[in-house]
Amino acid sequence: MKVIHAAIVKPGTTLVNKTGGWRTFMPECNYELCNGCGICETYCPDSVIVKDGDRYAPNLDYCKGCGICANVCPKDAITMILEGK
Amino acid sequence: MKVIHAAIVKPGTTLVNKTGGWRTFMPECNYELCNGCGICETYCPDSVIVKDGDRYAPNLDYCKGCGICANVCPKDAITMILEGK
Amino acid sequence: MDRENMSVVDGAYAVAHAVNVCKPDVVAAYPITPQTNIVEHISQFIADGEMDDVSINVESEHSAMSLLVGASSVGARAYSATASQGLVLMSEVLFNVSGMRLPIVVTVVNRAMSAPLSIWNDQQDSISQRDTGWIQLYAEDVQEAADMTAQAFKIAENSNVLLPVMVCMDGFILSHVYEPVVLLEDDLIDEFLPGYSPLAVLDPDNPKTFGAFADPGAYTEFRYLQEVAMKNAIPVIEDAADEFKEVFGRYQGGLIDEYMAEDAEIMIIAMGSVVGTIKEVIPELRAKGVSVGIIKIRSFRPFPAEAIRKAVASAKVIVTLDKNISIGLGEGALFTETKSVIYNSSIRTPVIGFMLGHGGRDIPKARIEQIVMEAGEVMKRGITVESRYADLKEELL
Amino acid sequence: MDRENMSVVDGAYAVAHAVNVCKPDVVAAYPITPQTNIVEHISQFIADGEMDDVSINVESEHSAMSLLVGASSVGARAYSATASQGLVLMSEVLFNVSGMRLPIVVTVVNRAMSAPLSIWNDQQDSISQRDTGWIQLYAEDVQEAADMTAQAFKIAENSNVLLPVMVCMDGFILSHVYEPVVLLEDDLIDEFLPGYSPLAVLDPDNPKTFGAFADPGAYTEFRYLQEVAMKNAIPVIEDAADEFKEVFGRYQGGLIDEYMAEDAEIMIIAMGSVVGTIKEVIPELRAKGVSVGIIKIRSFRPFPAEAIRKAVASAKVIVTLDKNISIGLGEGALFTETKSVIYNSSIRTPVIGFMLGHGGRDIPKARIEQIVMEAGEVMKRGITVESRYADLKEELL
Amino acid sequence: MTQLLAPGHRMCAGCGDALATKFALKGAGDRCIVVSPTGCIEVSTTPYPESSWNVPWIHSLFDNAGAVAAGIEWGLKKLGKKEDTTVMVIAGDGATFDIGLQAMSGAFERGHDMVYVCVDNEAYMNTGIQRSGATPYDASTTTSPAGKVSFGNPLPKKNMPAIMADHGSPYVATASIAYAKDAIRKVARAAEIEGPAYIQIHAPCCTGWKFDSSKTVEVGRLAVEAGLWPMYEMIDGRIEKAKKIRDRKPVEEYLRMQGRFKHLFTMEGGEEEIARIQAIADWNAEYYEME
Amino acid sequence: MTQLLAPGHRMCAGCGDALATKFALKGAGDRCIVVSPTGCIEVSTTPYPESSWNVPWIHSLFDNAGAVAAGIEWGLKKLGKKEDTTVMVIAGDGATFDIGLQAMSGAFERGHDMVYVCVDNEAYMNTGIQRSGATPYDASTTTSPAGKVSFGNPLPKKNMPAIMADHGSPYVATASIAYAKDAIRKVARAAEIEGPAYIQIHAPCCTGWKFDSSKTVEVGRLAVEAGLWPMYEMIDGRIEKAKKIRDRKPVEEYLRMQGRFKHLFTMEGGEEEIARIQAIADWNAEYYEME
Amino acid sequence: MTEKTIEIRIHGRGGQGSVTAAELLAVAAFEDGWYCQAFPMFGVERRGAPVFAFTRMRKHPIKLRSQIYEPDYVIVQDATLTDVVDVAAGTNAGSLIIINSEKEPGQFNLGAECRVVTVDATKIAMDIIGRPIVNTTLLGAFAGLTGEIDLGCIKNAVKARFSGKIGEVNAEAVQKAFEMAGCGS
Amino acid sequence: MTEKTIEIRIHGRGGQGSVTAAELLAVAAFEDGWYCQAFPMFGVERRGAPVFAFTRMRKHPIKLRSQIYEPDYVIVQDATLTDVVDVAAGTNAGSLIIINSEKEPGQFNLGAECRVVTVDATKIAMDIIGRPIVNTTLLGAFAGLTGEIDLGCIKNAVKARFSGKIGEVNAEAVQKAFEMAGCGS
Ligand SMILES: Cc1ncc(C[n+]2csc(CCOP(=O)(O)OP(=O)(O)O)c2C)c(N)n1
Ligand SMILES: Cc1ncc(C[n+]2csc(CCOP(=O)(O)OP(=O)(O)O)c2C)c(N)n1
Ligand code: SF4
Ligand code: SF4
Ligand code: SF4
Ligand code: SF4
Ligand code: SF4
Ligand code: SF4
Ligand SMILES: [Mg+2]
Ligand SMILES: [Mg+2]
Repeated sequence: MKVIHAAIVKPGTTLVNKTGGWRTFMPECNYELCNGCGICETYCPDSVIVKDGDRYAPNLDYCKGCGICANVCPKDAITMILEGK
Repeated sequence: MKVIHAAIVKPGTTLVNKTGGWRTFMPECNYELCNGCGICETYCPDSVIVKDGDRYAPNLDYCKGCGICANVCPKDAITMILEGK
Repeated sequence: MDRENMSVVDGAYAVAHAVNVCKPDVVAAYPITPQTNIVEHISQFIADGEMDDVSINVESEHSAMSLLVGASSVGARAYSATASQGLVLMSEVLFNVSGMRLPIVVTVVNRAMSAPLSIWNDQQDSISQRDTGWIQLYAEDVQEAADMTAQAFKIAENSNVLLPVMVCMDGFILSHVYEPVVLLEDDLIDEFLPGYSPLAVLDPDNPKTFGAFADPGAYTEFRYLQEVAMKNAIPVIEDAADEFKEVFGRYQGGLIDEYMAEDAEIMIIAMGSVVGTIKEVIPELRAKGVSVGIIKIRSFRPFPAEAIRKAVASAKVIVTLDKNISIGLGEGALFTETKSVIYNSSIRTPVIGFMLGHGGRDIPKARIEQIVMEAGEVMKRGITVESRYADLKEELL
Repeated sequence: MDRENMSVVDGAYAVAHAVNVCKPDVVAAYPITPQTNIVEHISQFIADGEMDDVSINVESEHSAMSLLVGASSVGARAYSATASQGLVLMSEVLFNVSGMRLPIVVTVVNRAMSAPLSIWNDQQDSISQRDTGWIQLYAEDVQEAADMTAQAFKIAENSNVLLPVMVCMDGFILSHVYEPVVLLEDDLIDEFLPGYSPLAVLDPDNPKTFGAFADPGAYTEFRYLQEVAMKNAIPVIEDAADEFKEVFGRYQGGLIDEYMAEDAEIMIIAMGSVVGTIKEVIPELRAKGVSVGIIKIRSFRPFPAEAIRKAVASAKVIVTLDKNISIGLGEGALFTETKSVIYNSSIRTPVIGFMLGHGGRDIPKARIEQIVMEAGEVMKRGITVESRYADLKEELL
Repeated sequence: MTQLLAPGHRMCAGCGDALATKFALKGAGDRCIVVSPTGCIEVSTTPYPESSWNVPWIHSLFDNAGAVAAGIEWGLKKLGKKEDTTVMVIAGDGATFDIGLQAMSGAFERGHDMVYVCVDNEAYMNTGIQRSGATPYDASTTTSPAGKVSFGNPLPKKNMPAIMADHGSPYVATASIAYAKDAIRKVARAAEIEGPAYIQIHAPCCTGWKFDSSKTVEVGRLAVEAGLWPMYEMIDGRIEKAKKIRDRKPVEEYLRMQGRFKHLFTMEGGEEEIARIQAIADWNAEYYEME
Repeated sequence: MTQLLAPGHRMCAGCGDALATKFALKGAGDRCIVVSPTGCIEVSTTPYPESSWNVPWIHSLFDNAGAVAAGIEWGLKKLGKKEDTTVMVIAGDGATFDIGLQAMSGAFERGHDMVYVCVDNEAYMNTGIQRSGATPYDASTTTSPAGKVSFGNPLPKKNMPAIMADHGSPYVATASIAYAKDAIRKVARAAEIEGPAYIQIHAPCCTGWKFDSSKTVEVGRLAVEAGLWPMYEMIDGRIEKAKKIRDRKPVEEYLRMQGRFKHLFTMEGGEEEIARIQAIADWNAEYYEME
Repeated sequence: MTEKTIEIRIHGRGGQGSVTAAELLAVAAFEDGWYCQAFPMFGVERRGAPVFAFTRMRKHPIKLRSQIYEPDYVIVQDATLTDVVDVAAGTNAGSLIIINSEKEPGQFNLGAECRVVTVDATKIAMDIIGRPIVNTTLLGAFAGLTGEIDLGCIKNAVKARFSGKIGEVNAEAVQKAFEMAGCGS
Repeated sequence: MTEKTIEIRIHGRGGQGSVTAAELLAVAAFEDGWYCQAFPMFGVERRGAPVFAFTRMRKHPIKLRSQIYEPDYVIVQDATLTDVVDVAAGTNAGSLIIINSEKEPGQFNLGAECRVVTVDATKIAMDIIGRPIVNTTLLGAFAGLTGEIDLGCIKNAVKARFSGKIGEVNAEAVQKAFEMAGCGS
């Protein structure tokens, strides 16, 4: 980090901050149940669910494990499981 | 004038400031026409028209000669005349 | 100090508790880190019925202080707490309060000024308000912050003073630390702090006009009387400390306090929480044969010119520490003003100014040691140094 | 100076005209006596089609300055004018602007601070903002206020500086006086003042984040760089004055200006319009054999420490004049800071501080004479004096 | 009886603000404490060591009257001295619409028991006739001057009564210095009602609007009769009792009396501008059901 | 497509503000410049030298977002660069209802073309859950705590949409993070409309309201379904299209989910308080014609 | 070239154009080869209240910034002011006070040591301008009575300030007052 | 009386009560005859983010105000933190790191020179308190492992802080952790 004349910063640079480390619970998707509706993606406050082919999957580098995706999934396809188990 | 700890002042003390000196025109009431309605008193912005018996008369120490009293008088009883003439 | 009566509480609690004990009639404050905990504690006291329902949430600091103008003008004992942006947002009102001679007490939980935004401690906020005509006291530790609160009301309300008081405590470092303190004793307060009896109040039964304007014929004299009140405050601050000692048994100094200063060749002048760290370093250095002592500034306004001139008598070099800077002068206020008040005296001791601890940069013991060592060099070699940051990270530049 | 090109206009007009010539992209101001005339003239220029429609009326000074933060951040050349309560109401934003390094220019039409309310001149307002990180220039007369406006933009926008600038002119005394001035020459401005090319702007095509917060790891360094920018401004201010002279043929000094100072034993240091009066008194006193001269401070921030140390070399006594006071220190800032910057040098000349002209109290020639005489006494008798009001009316106390 | 505002004050001859102040004090009575921000009224009534006020009065700053009043109210309550005392703000439109809006908003939100009287002379008069949020469309002020390429103030007047009503004020009213009894009654009513009441009194300013000092009341009346100054009360946010206007006068008559609108009669395009102002009056007439 | 708000930001897990920000950016698109005052969003997204923003973004202070945005708009216009750029404020309720109200009021009065999004989490969250003008009745916050003699916040929520509509805003709307499409559409519409638009997005805060981080959307939806968060649009001041609620849920269901209302279920007298809150919902249902 | 500084105080009422008069005097003086300053009394006075303004002129540049305490000339726009203001304040034997009045100087009891003259500027203004605005008119009288400033310069200043017809009639009133003052008093 | 200052760092996540733990440690230490200080890491971190808090204790009053760089003891409330934070920072050979984990100390690769112990505080807390809140529980382990503070004092601090039932179960969990730690590691 260098300090410049004013606190002006390049865009999108919090990507260095892997908030996945905050997680206690991890979302796990049962793609059997998933209908690909994308609601989980819409409501992920960290914008970490990405469409990967026709699947929606969280980027675990950043997912904080809030559990919203599991809560909003109309198919109950997502389960929150304890991290590191 | 003495200066005290804060700029706190006794009430009603602008009475020392005789704004009659501002006047160019002076209200003169024709009591023949006056009906004693008091409208002039109501609308004098300097609150200088006072009831004196059953007459309303301006206190010329303070009357600034604005002419409102003359303007609002329903009886046209008041005339503004040039001061000192 | 007597462990029996101590509780381990955080600085904010100790101050909030002291405020409660001082029985203000009106409290108005606006939240800002790191002051929030004080108002939160007060709010909880009230919600729990442990304090009169005197506090009111407002929409900005400018209004908080303005509300206190109104309250104080009807004779209420009035209190607020703020920090940084909040204090500076009040600035216009601060000038007004002192000019109206309203004895309002404010806890300033010192924090750096934006930009860049920083929620962390330094003293730029209160120092930047040093012209506003407020008495400014700085606390070294939680106990002092609490005790000073009671002293502040007493000083402010003294009829020879009638000036508002800021009690400044370092943000986080003091506000958020838990340590053993004697909570201000409710049963002793009345003896120390009588009820507030204002010289004049707004009252329909005795109408007075407050806040007339002064034309060039009188303005200077009003300002002059403020300065006189500051001069009057000098003994009043000393007395408040002495009386506090009599009643409560605690004493943290008057205008200043000295520690190992009597014979010190290297004389540190500092204020706020850094004084504690310095007081731990000094005996260690003394043990190594370094002749160092400290003058703690408790009252920055009134500035203790006379006390400083006396206290630096033995010094061969004076070191000031500033958690603030006047950008464009490049000096901290303590550095500038210390030099200023000894300039016309016979004292010619070199003064070195260090700025440190800005925006929350921590001040470890090693930093103090390094500063004292540098001062020792100056003393030995007789060279002149200008003000500088003691803790600049060159690698970031 | 060349009478041909002079017009007799009031100070506010001359400044408004200069602002127009400097082609700001955005002007936002809030009316306050005695600044109003400036914005009124600007409004009329615009209403008459003589100036681009760049000005906007806002709801407070806090918002005026905040609006300029936005405008400057997209690359606009931004200007405001204010005074007193308005300036202090902006204070939070002032810190912010300098920290964000936005080269905004503001005319401060100096006026006293309330309470008690005063619409009249002194310099408490801008002096109380000396910690905010703004460059502060003070004008002696209307011509200088106008010319300084152009210089201010040039200094502020210099990429080694990038600091906001206050051009301070005494309220009424300069803003409301009609006198002959050369209105800033439109045809020469481009040569002197290039368009503003910001280092970074808010732009959807190149998104940047402005105003990030700095934790304790970096805050100090941002502040340090502001101080560096102030140091950089020192030659830039001198250069701007020199270049201005080359282009426009007028010169009123760089950081400071000296008048009959070279050999003066009694050295006055002052700033603003009082300098003019002093310049009329000096030759009269010289004619009577009094060795007196003046150092006029043009740049108060950056404070011209080095220049002052040099310029006072010949002095046997230094006299500072302050239209401000730090209540509780009892000194004006020029007094304090002058002593401060010479303290660690070899200079030991006594410095006497006089406060005067507060809240619009007039400063006749006799007052200056009296001050110089007192200084002469001090010089002769070698006594020490502390700061005091030169024009207190004892009879009111 | 002593006048609550003593003579000797320095407001202009014929000042509408002076009338508004007089009526406000009549309405509130002598058991009131008045807060005035900086402005014509304050500056003209309290040069040290004089004061025109015969009620307790305080000036602090330009931008904080709402908060100061709140502090007085709260302080009195906490000291047990509120009882029959009315806390009244008498403030200019600039202090109300612009720089003091937030302090007032906070006070109203918190529900302090106060009467806030805005003396609306439609510009910053104290500093020499600059535009405020209350300046009507096309009025020429020194910061919204008419000029070769300008018809004056380009913005409509801010709807402050509605804004204050939306703050939950139990009583909001508009009044005019030209209708003394009505104005006095409204202030008295506001003082009686518990909670924050807001009254905006239209106060023609001969100096700023540029008409002869004798015509202050006349101009004020014409504003009402032309439909440019609707007079109504709002109880808990609902408009009640808007004053009926029988033969609504054309706005032109009102505008023509005032120097601030002179350009509308001299500049090309002025007629359309006048038509726009007439449209405002027509809208008012309909919205406030004046006819 | 890059997320306009990049991951790695430091808002709490499950943060409603993060959702509101995401939707606001979706609605406004990438040709926008965002102004954020101090608050959770600002502090969590821009620790030097990092930033989550992929659009130009500026933070100046807590109390001036409206004015900064106005300056951006005005500056862009004067530089000839406004065109397709949307100037958007994303501000907390404290910054909007309280300390930044005046700056916003001025900007709206002047008619700057901007979208002002108030992310309403009903308290000052950044500083640790203090009461704001948006805090609902009886919510416990640290400065309006429930306690032995207190039911929490004693004041009703300020009606900010109405206040902004009274400012002459052409478009005012309420939205909720629980209704993503609706919120995005409203912001997009606001961006299209010329002039100052105001959108208040309800953003449950798991930390401040004290519910599990997974329930943010659920809580938000329940506020709407219980009638405590009416969703509507106002065009030129008239309410249009309030969202219909079919089977309005009792407020109790909503309150029970949140720690900030816990005391209503434990303290004596809590039932009456809940009834009062139910009355607010009932009033909303009628006033906004939800049913 | 004289070193003397000429100092003038103009009394009037708020709204009567005292500052304009002081300004025009300065403008005229400048054209006439003087350096000059004009400034109002700095106050909060309202329309109708007594006010004053100042002009200072000198052959070399003026740096002095103080107010004027000992005027060489005093101009009184409104004779009624003499009852409420000490218009002679600071004058000395060499000063001159010019009062707009139809009365004789002797009818004023100013307690002044200096010469007092009256000019019926109101009449001139009513006759020529058609309104009782005397601030410009009195400048003509000043020129005529003192000889300090060339009449042409005053007329130029007036015409530069008021465009078209208004400028013309004002200049005419200046001329008239000049003539009357020149012979009279 | 020892001059030694004991410095403790407690790692956790925002919302897990690290500051409370530090505070309770200070309260307990004080009852046990120490002087003490407890303070949070001063930051803007949100719930879930890694945070820490400090306790400093000493037999004579503490004036020192600096942060803690070389902790004698480190308490880690959440083992997953060891992946994202250097919990061993500043420790030396004499330090002790206490991690809440069911794992063996050896399974953690902290790069620390010092002793590392694990305590399954979550299990204890779940068993006794019924919720995975481990901040109090770990204090029992601290007392047991270090012997620096009397267990009774810690239990008193916990009970003083949490009234009624909650205080009881917390104190019980403290006791349990103390016992497990005392024998175990
Ligand atoms: C912070 C601040 N800004 C500006 C001013 C200058 N000022 C004083 S009164 C005033 C105008 C008052 O206008 P208004 O409130 O409408 O009252 P009026 O004079 O018209 O009665 C202004 C701009 C000030 N005193 N303080
Ligand atoms: C002048 C000033 N006062 C107070 C603060 C402290 N402060 C910063 S953010 C904030 C609360 C923000 O609340 P809100 O706007 O609702 O946003 P939230 O954090 O809830 O998203 C406060 C009180 C400040 N930064 N500046
Ligand atoms: S919300 Fe559920 S069903 Fe829809 S995409 Fe996500 S996981 Fe699949
Ligand atoms: S748990 Fe939360 S952060 Fe993680 S993917 Fe689901 S919604 Fe996103
Ligand atoms: S002229 Fe004006 S001031 Fe005089 S009495 Fe009539 S209304 Fe009152
Ligand atoms: S208004 Fe006319 S009629 Fe009525 S009292 Fe006055 S003078 Fe008499
Ligand atoms: S300017 Fe207008 S409001 Fe002010 S005193 Fe004069 S008439 Fe009254
Ligand atoms: S405190 Fe609330 S609003 Fe702030 S980041 Fe956490 S969840 Fe979001
Ligand atoms: Mg007004
Ligand atoms: Mg919020």
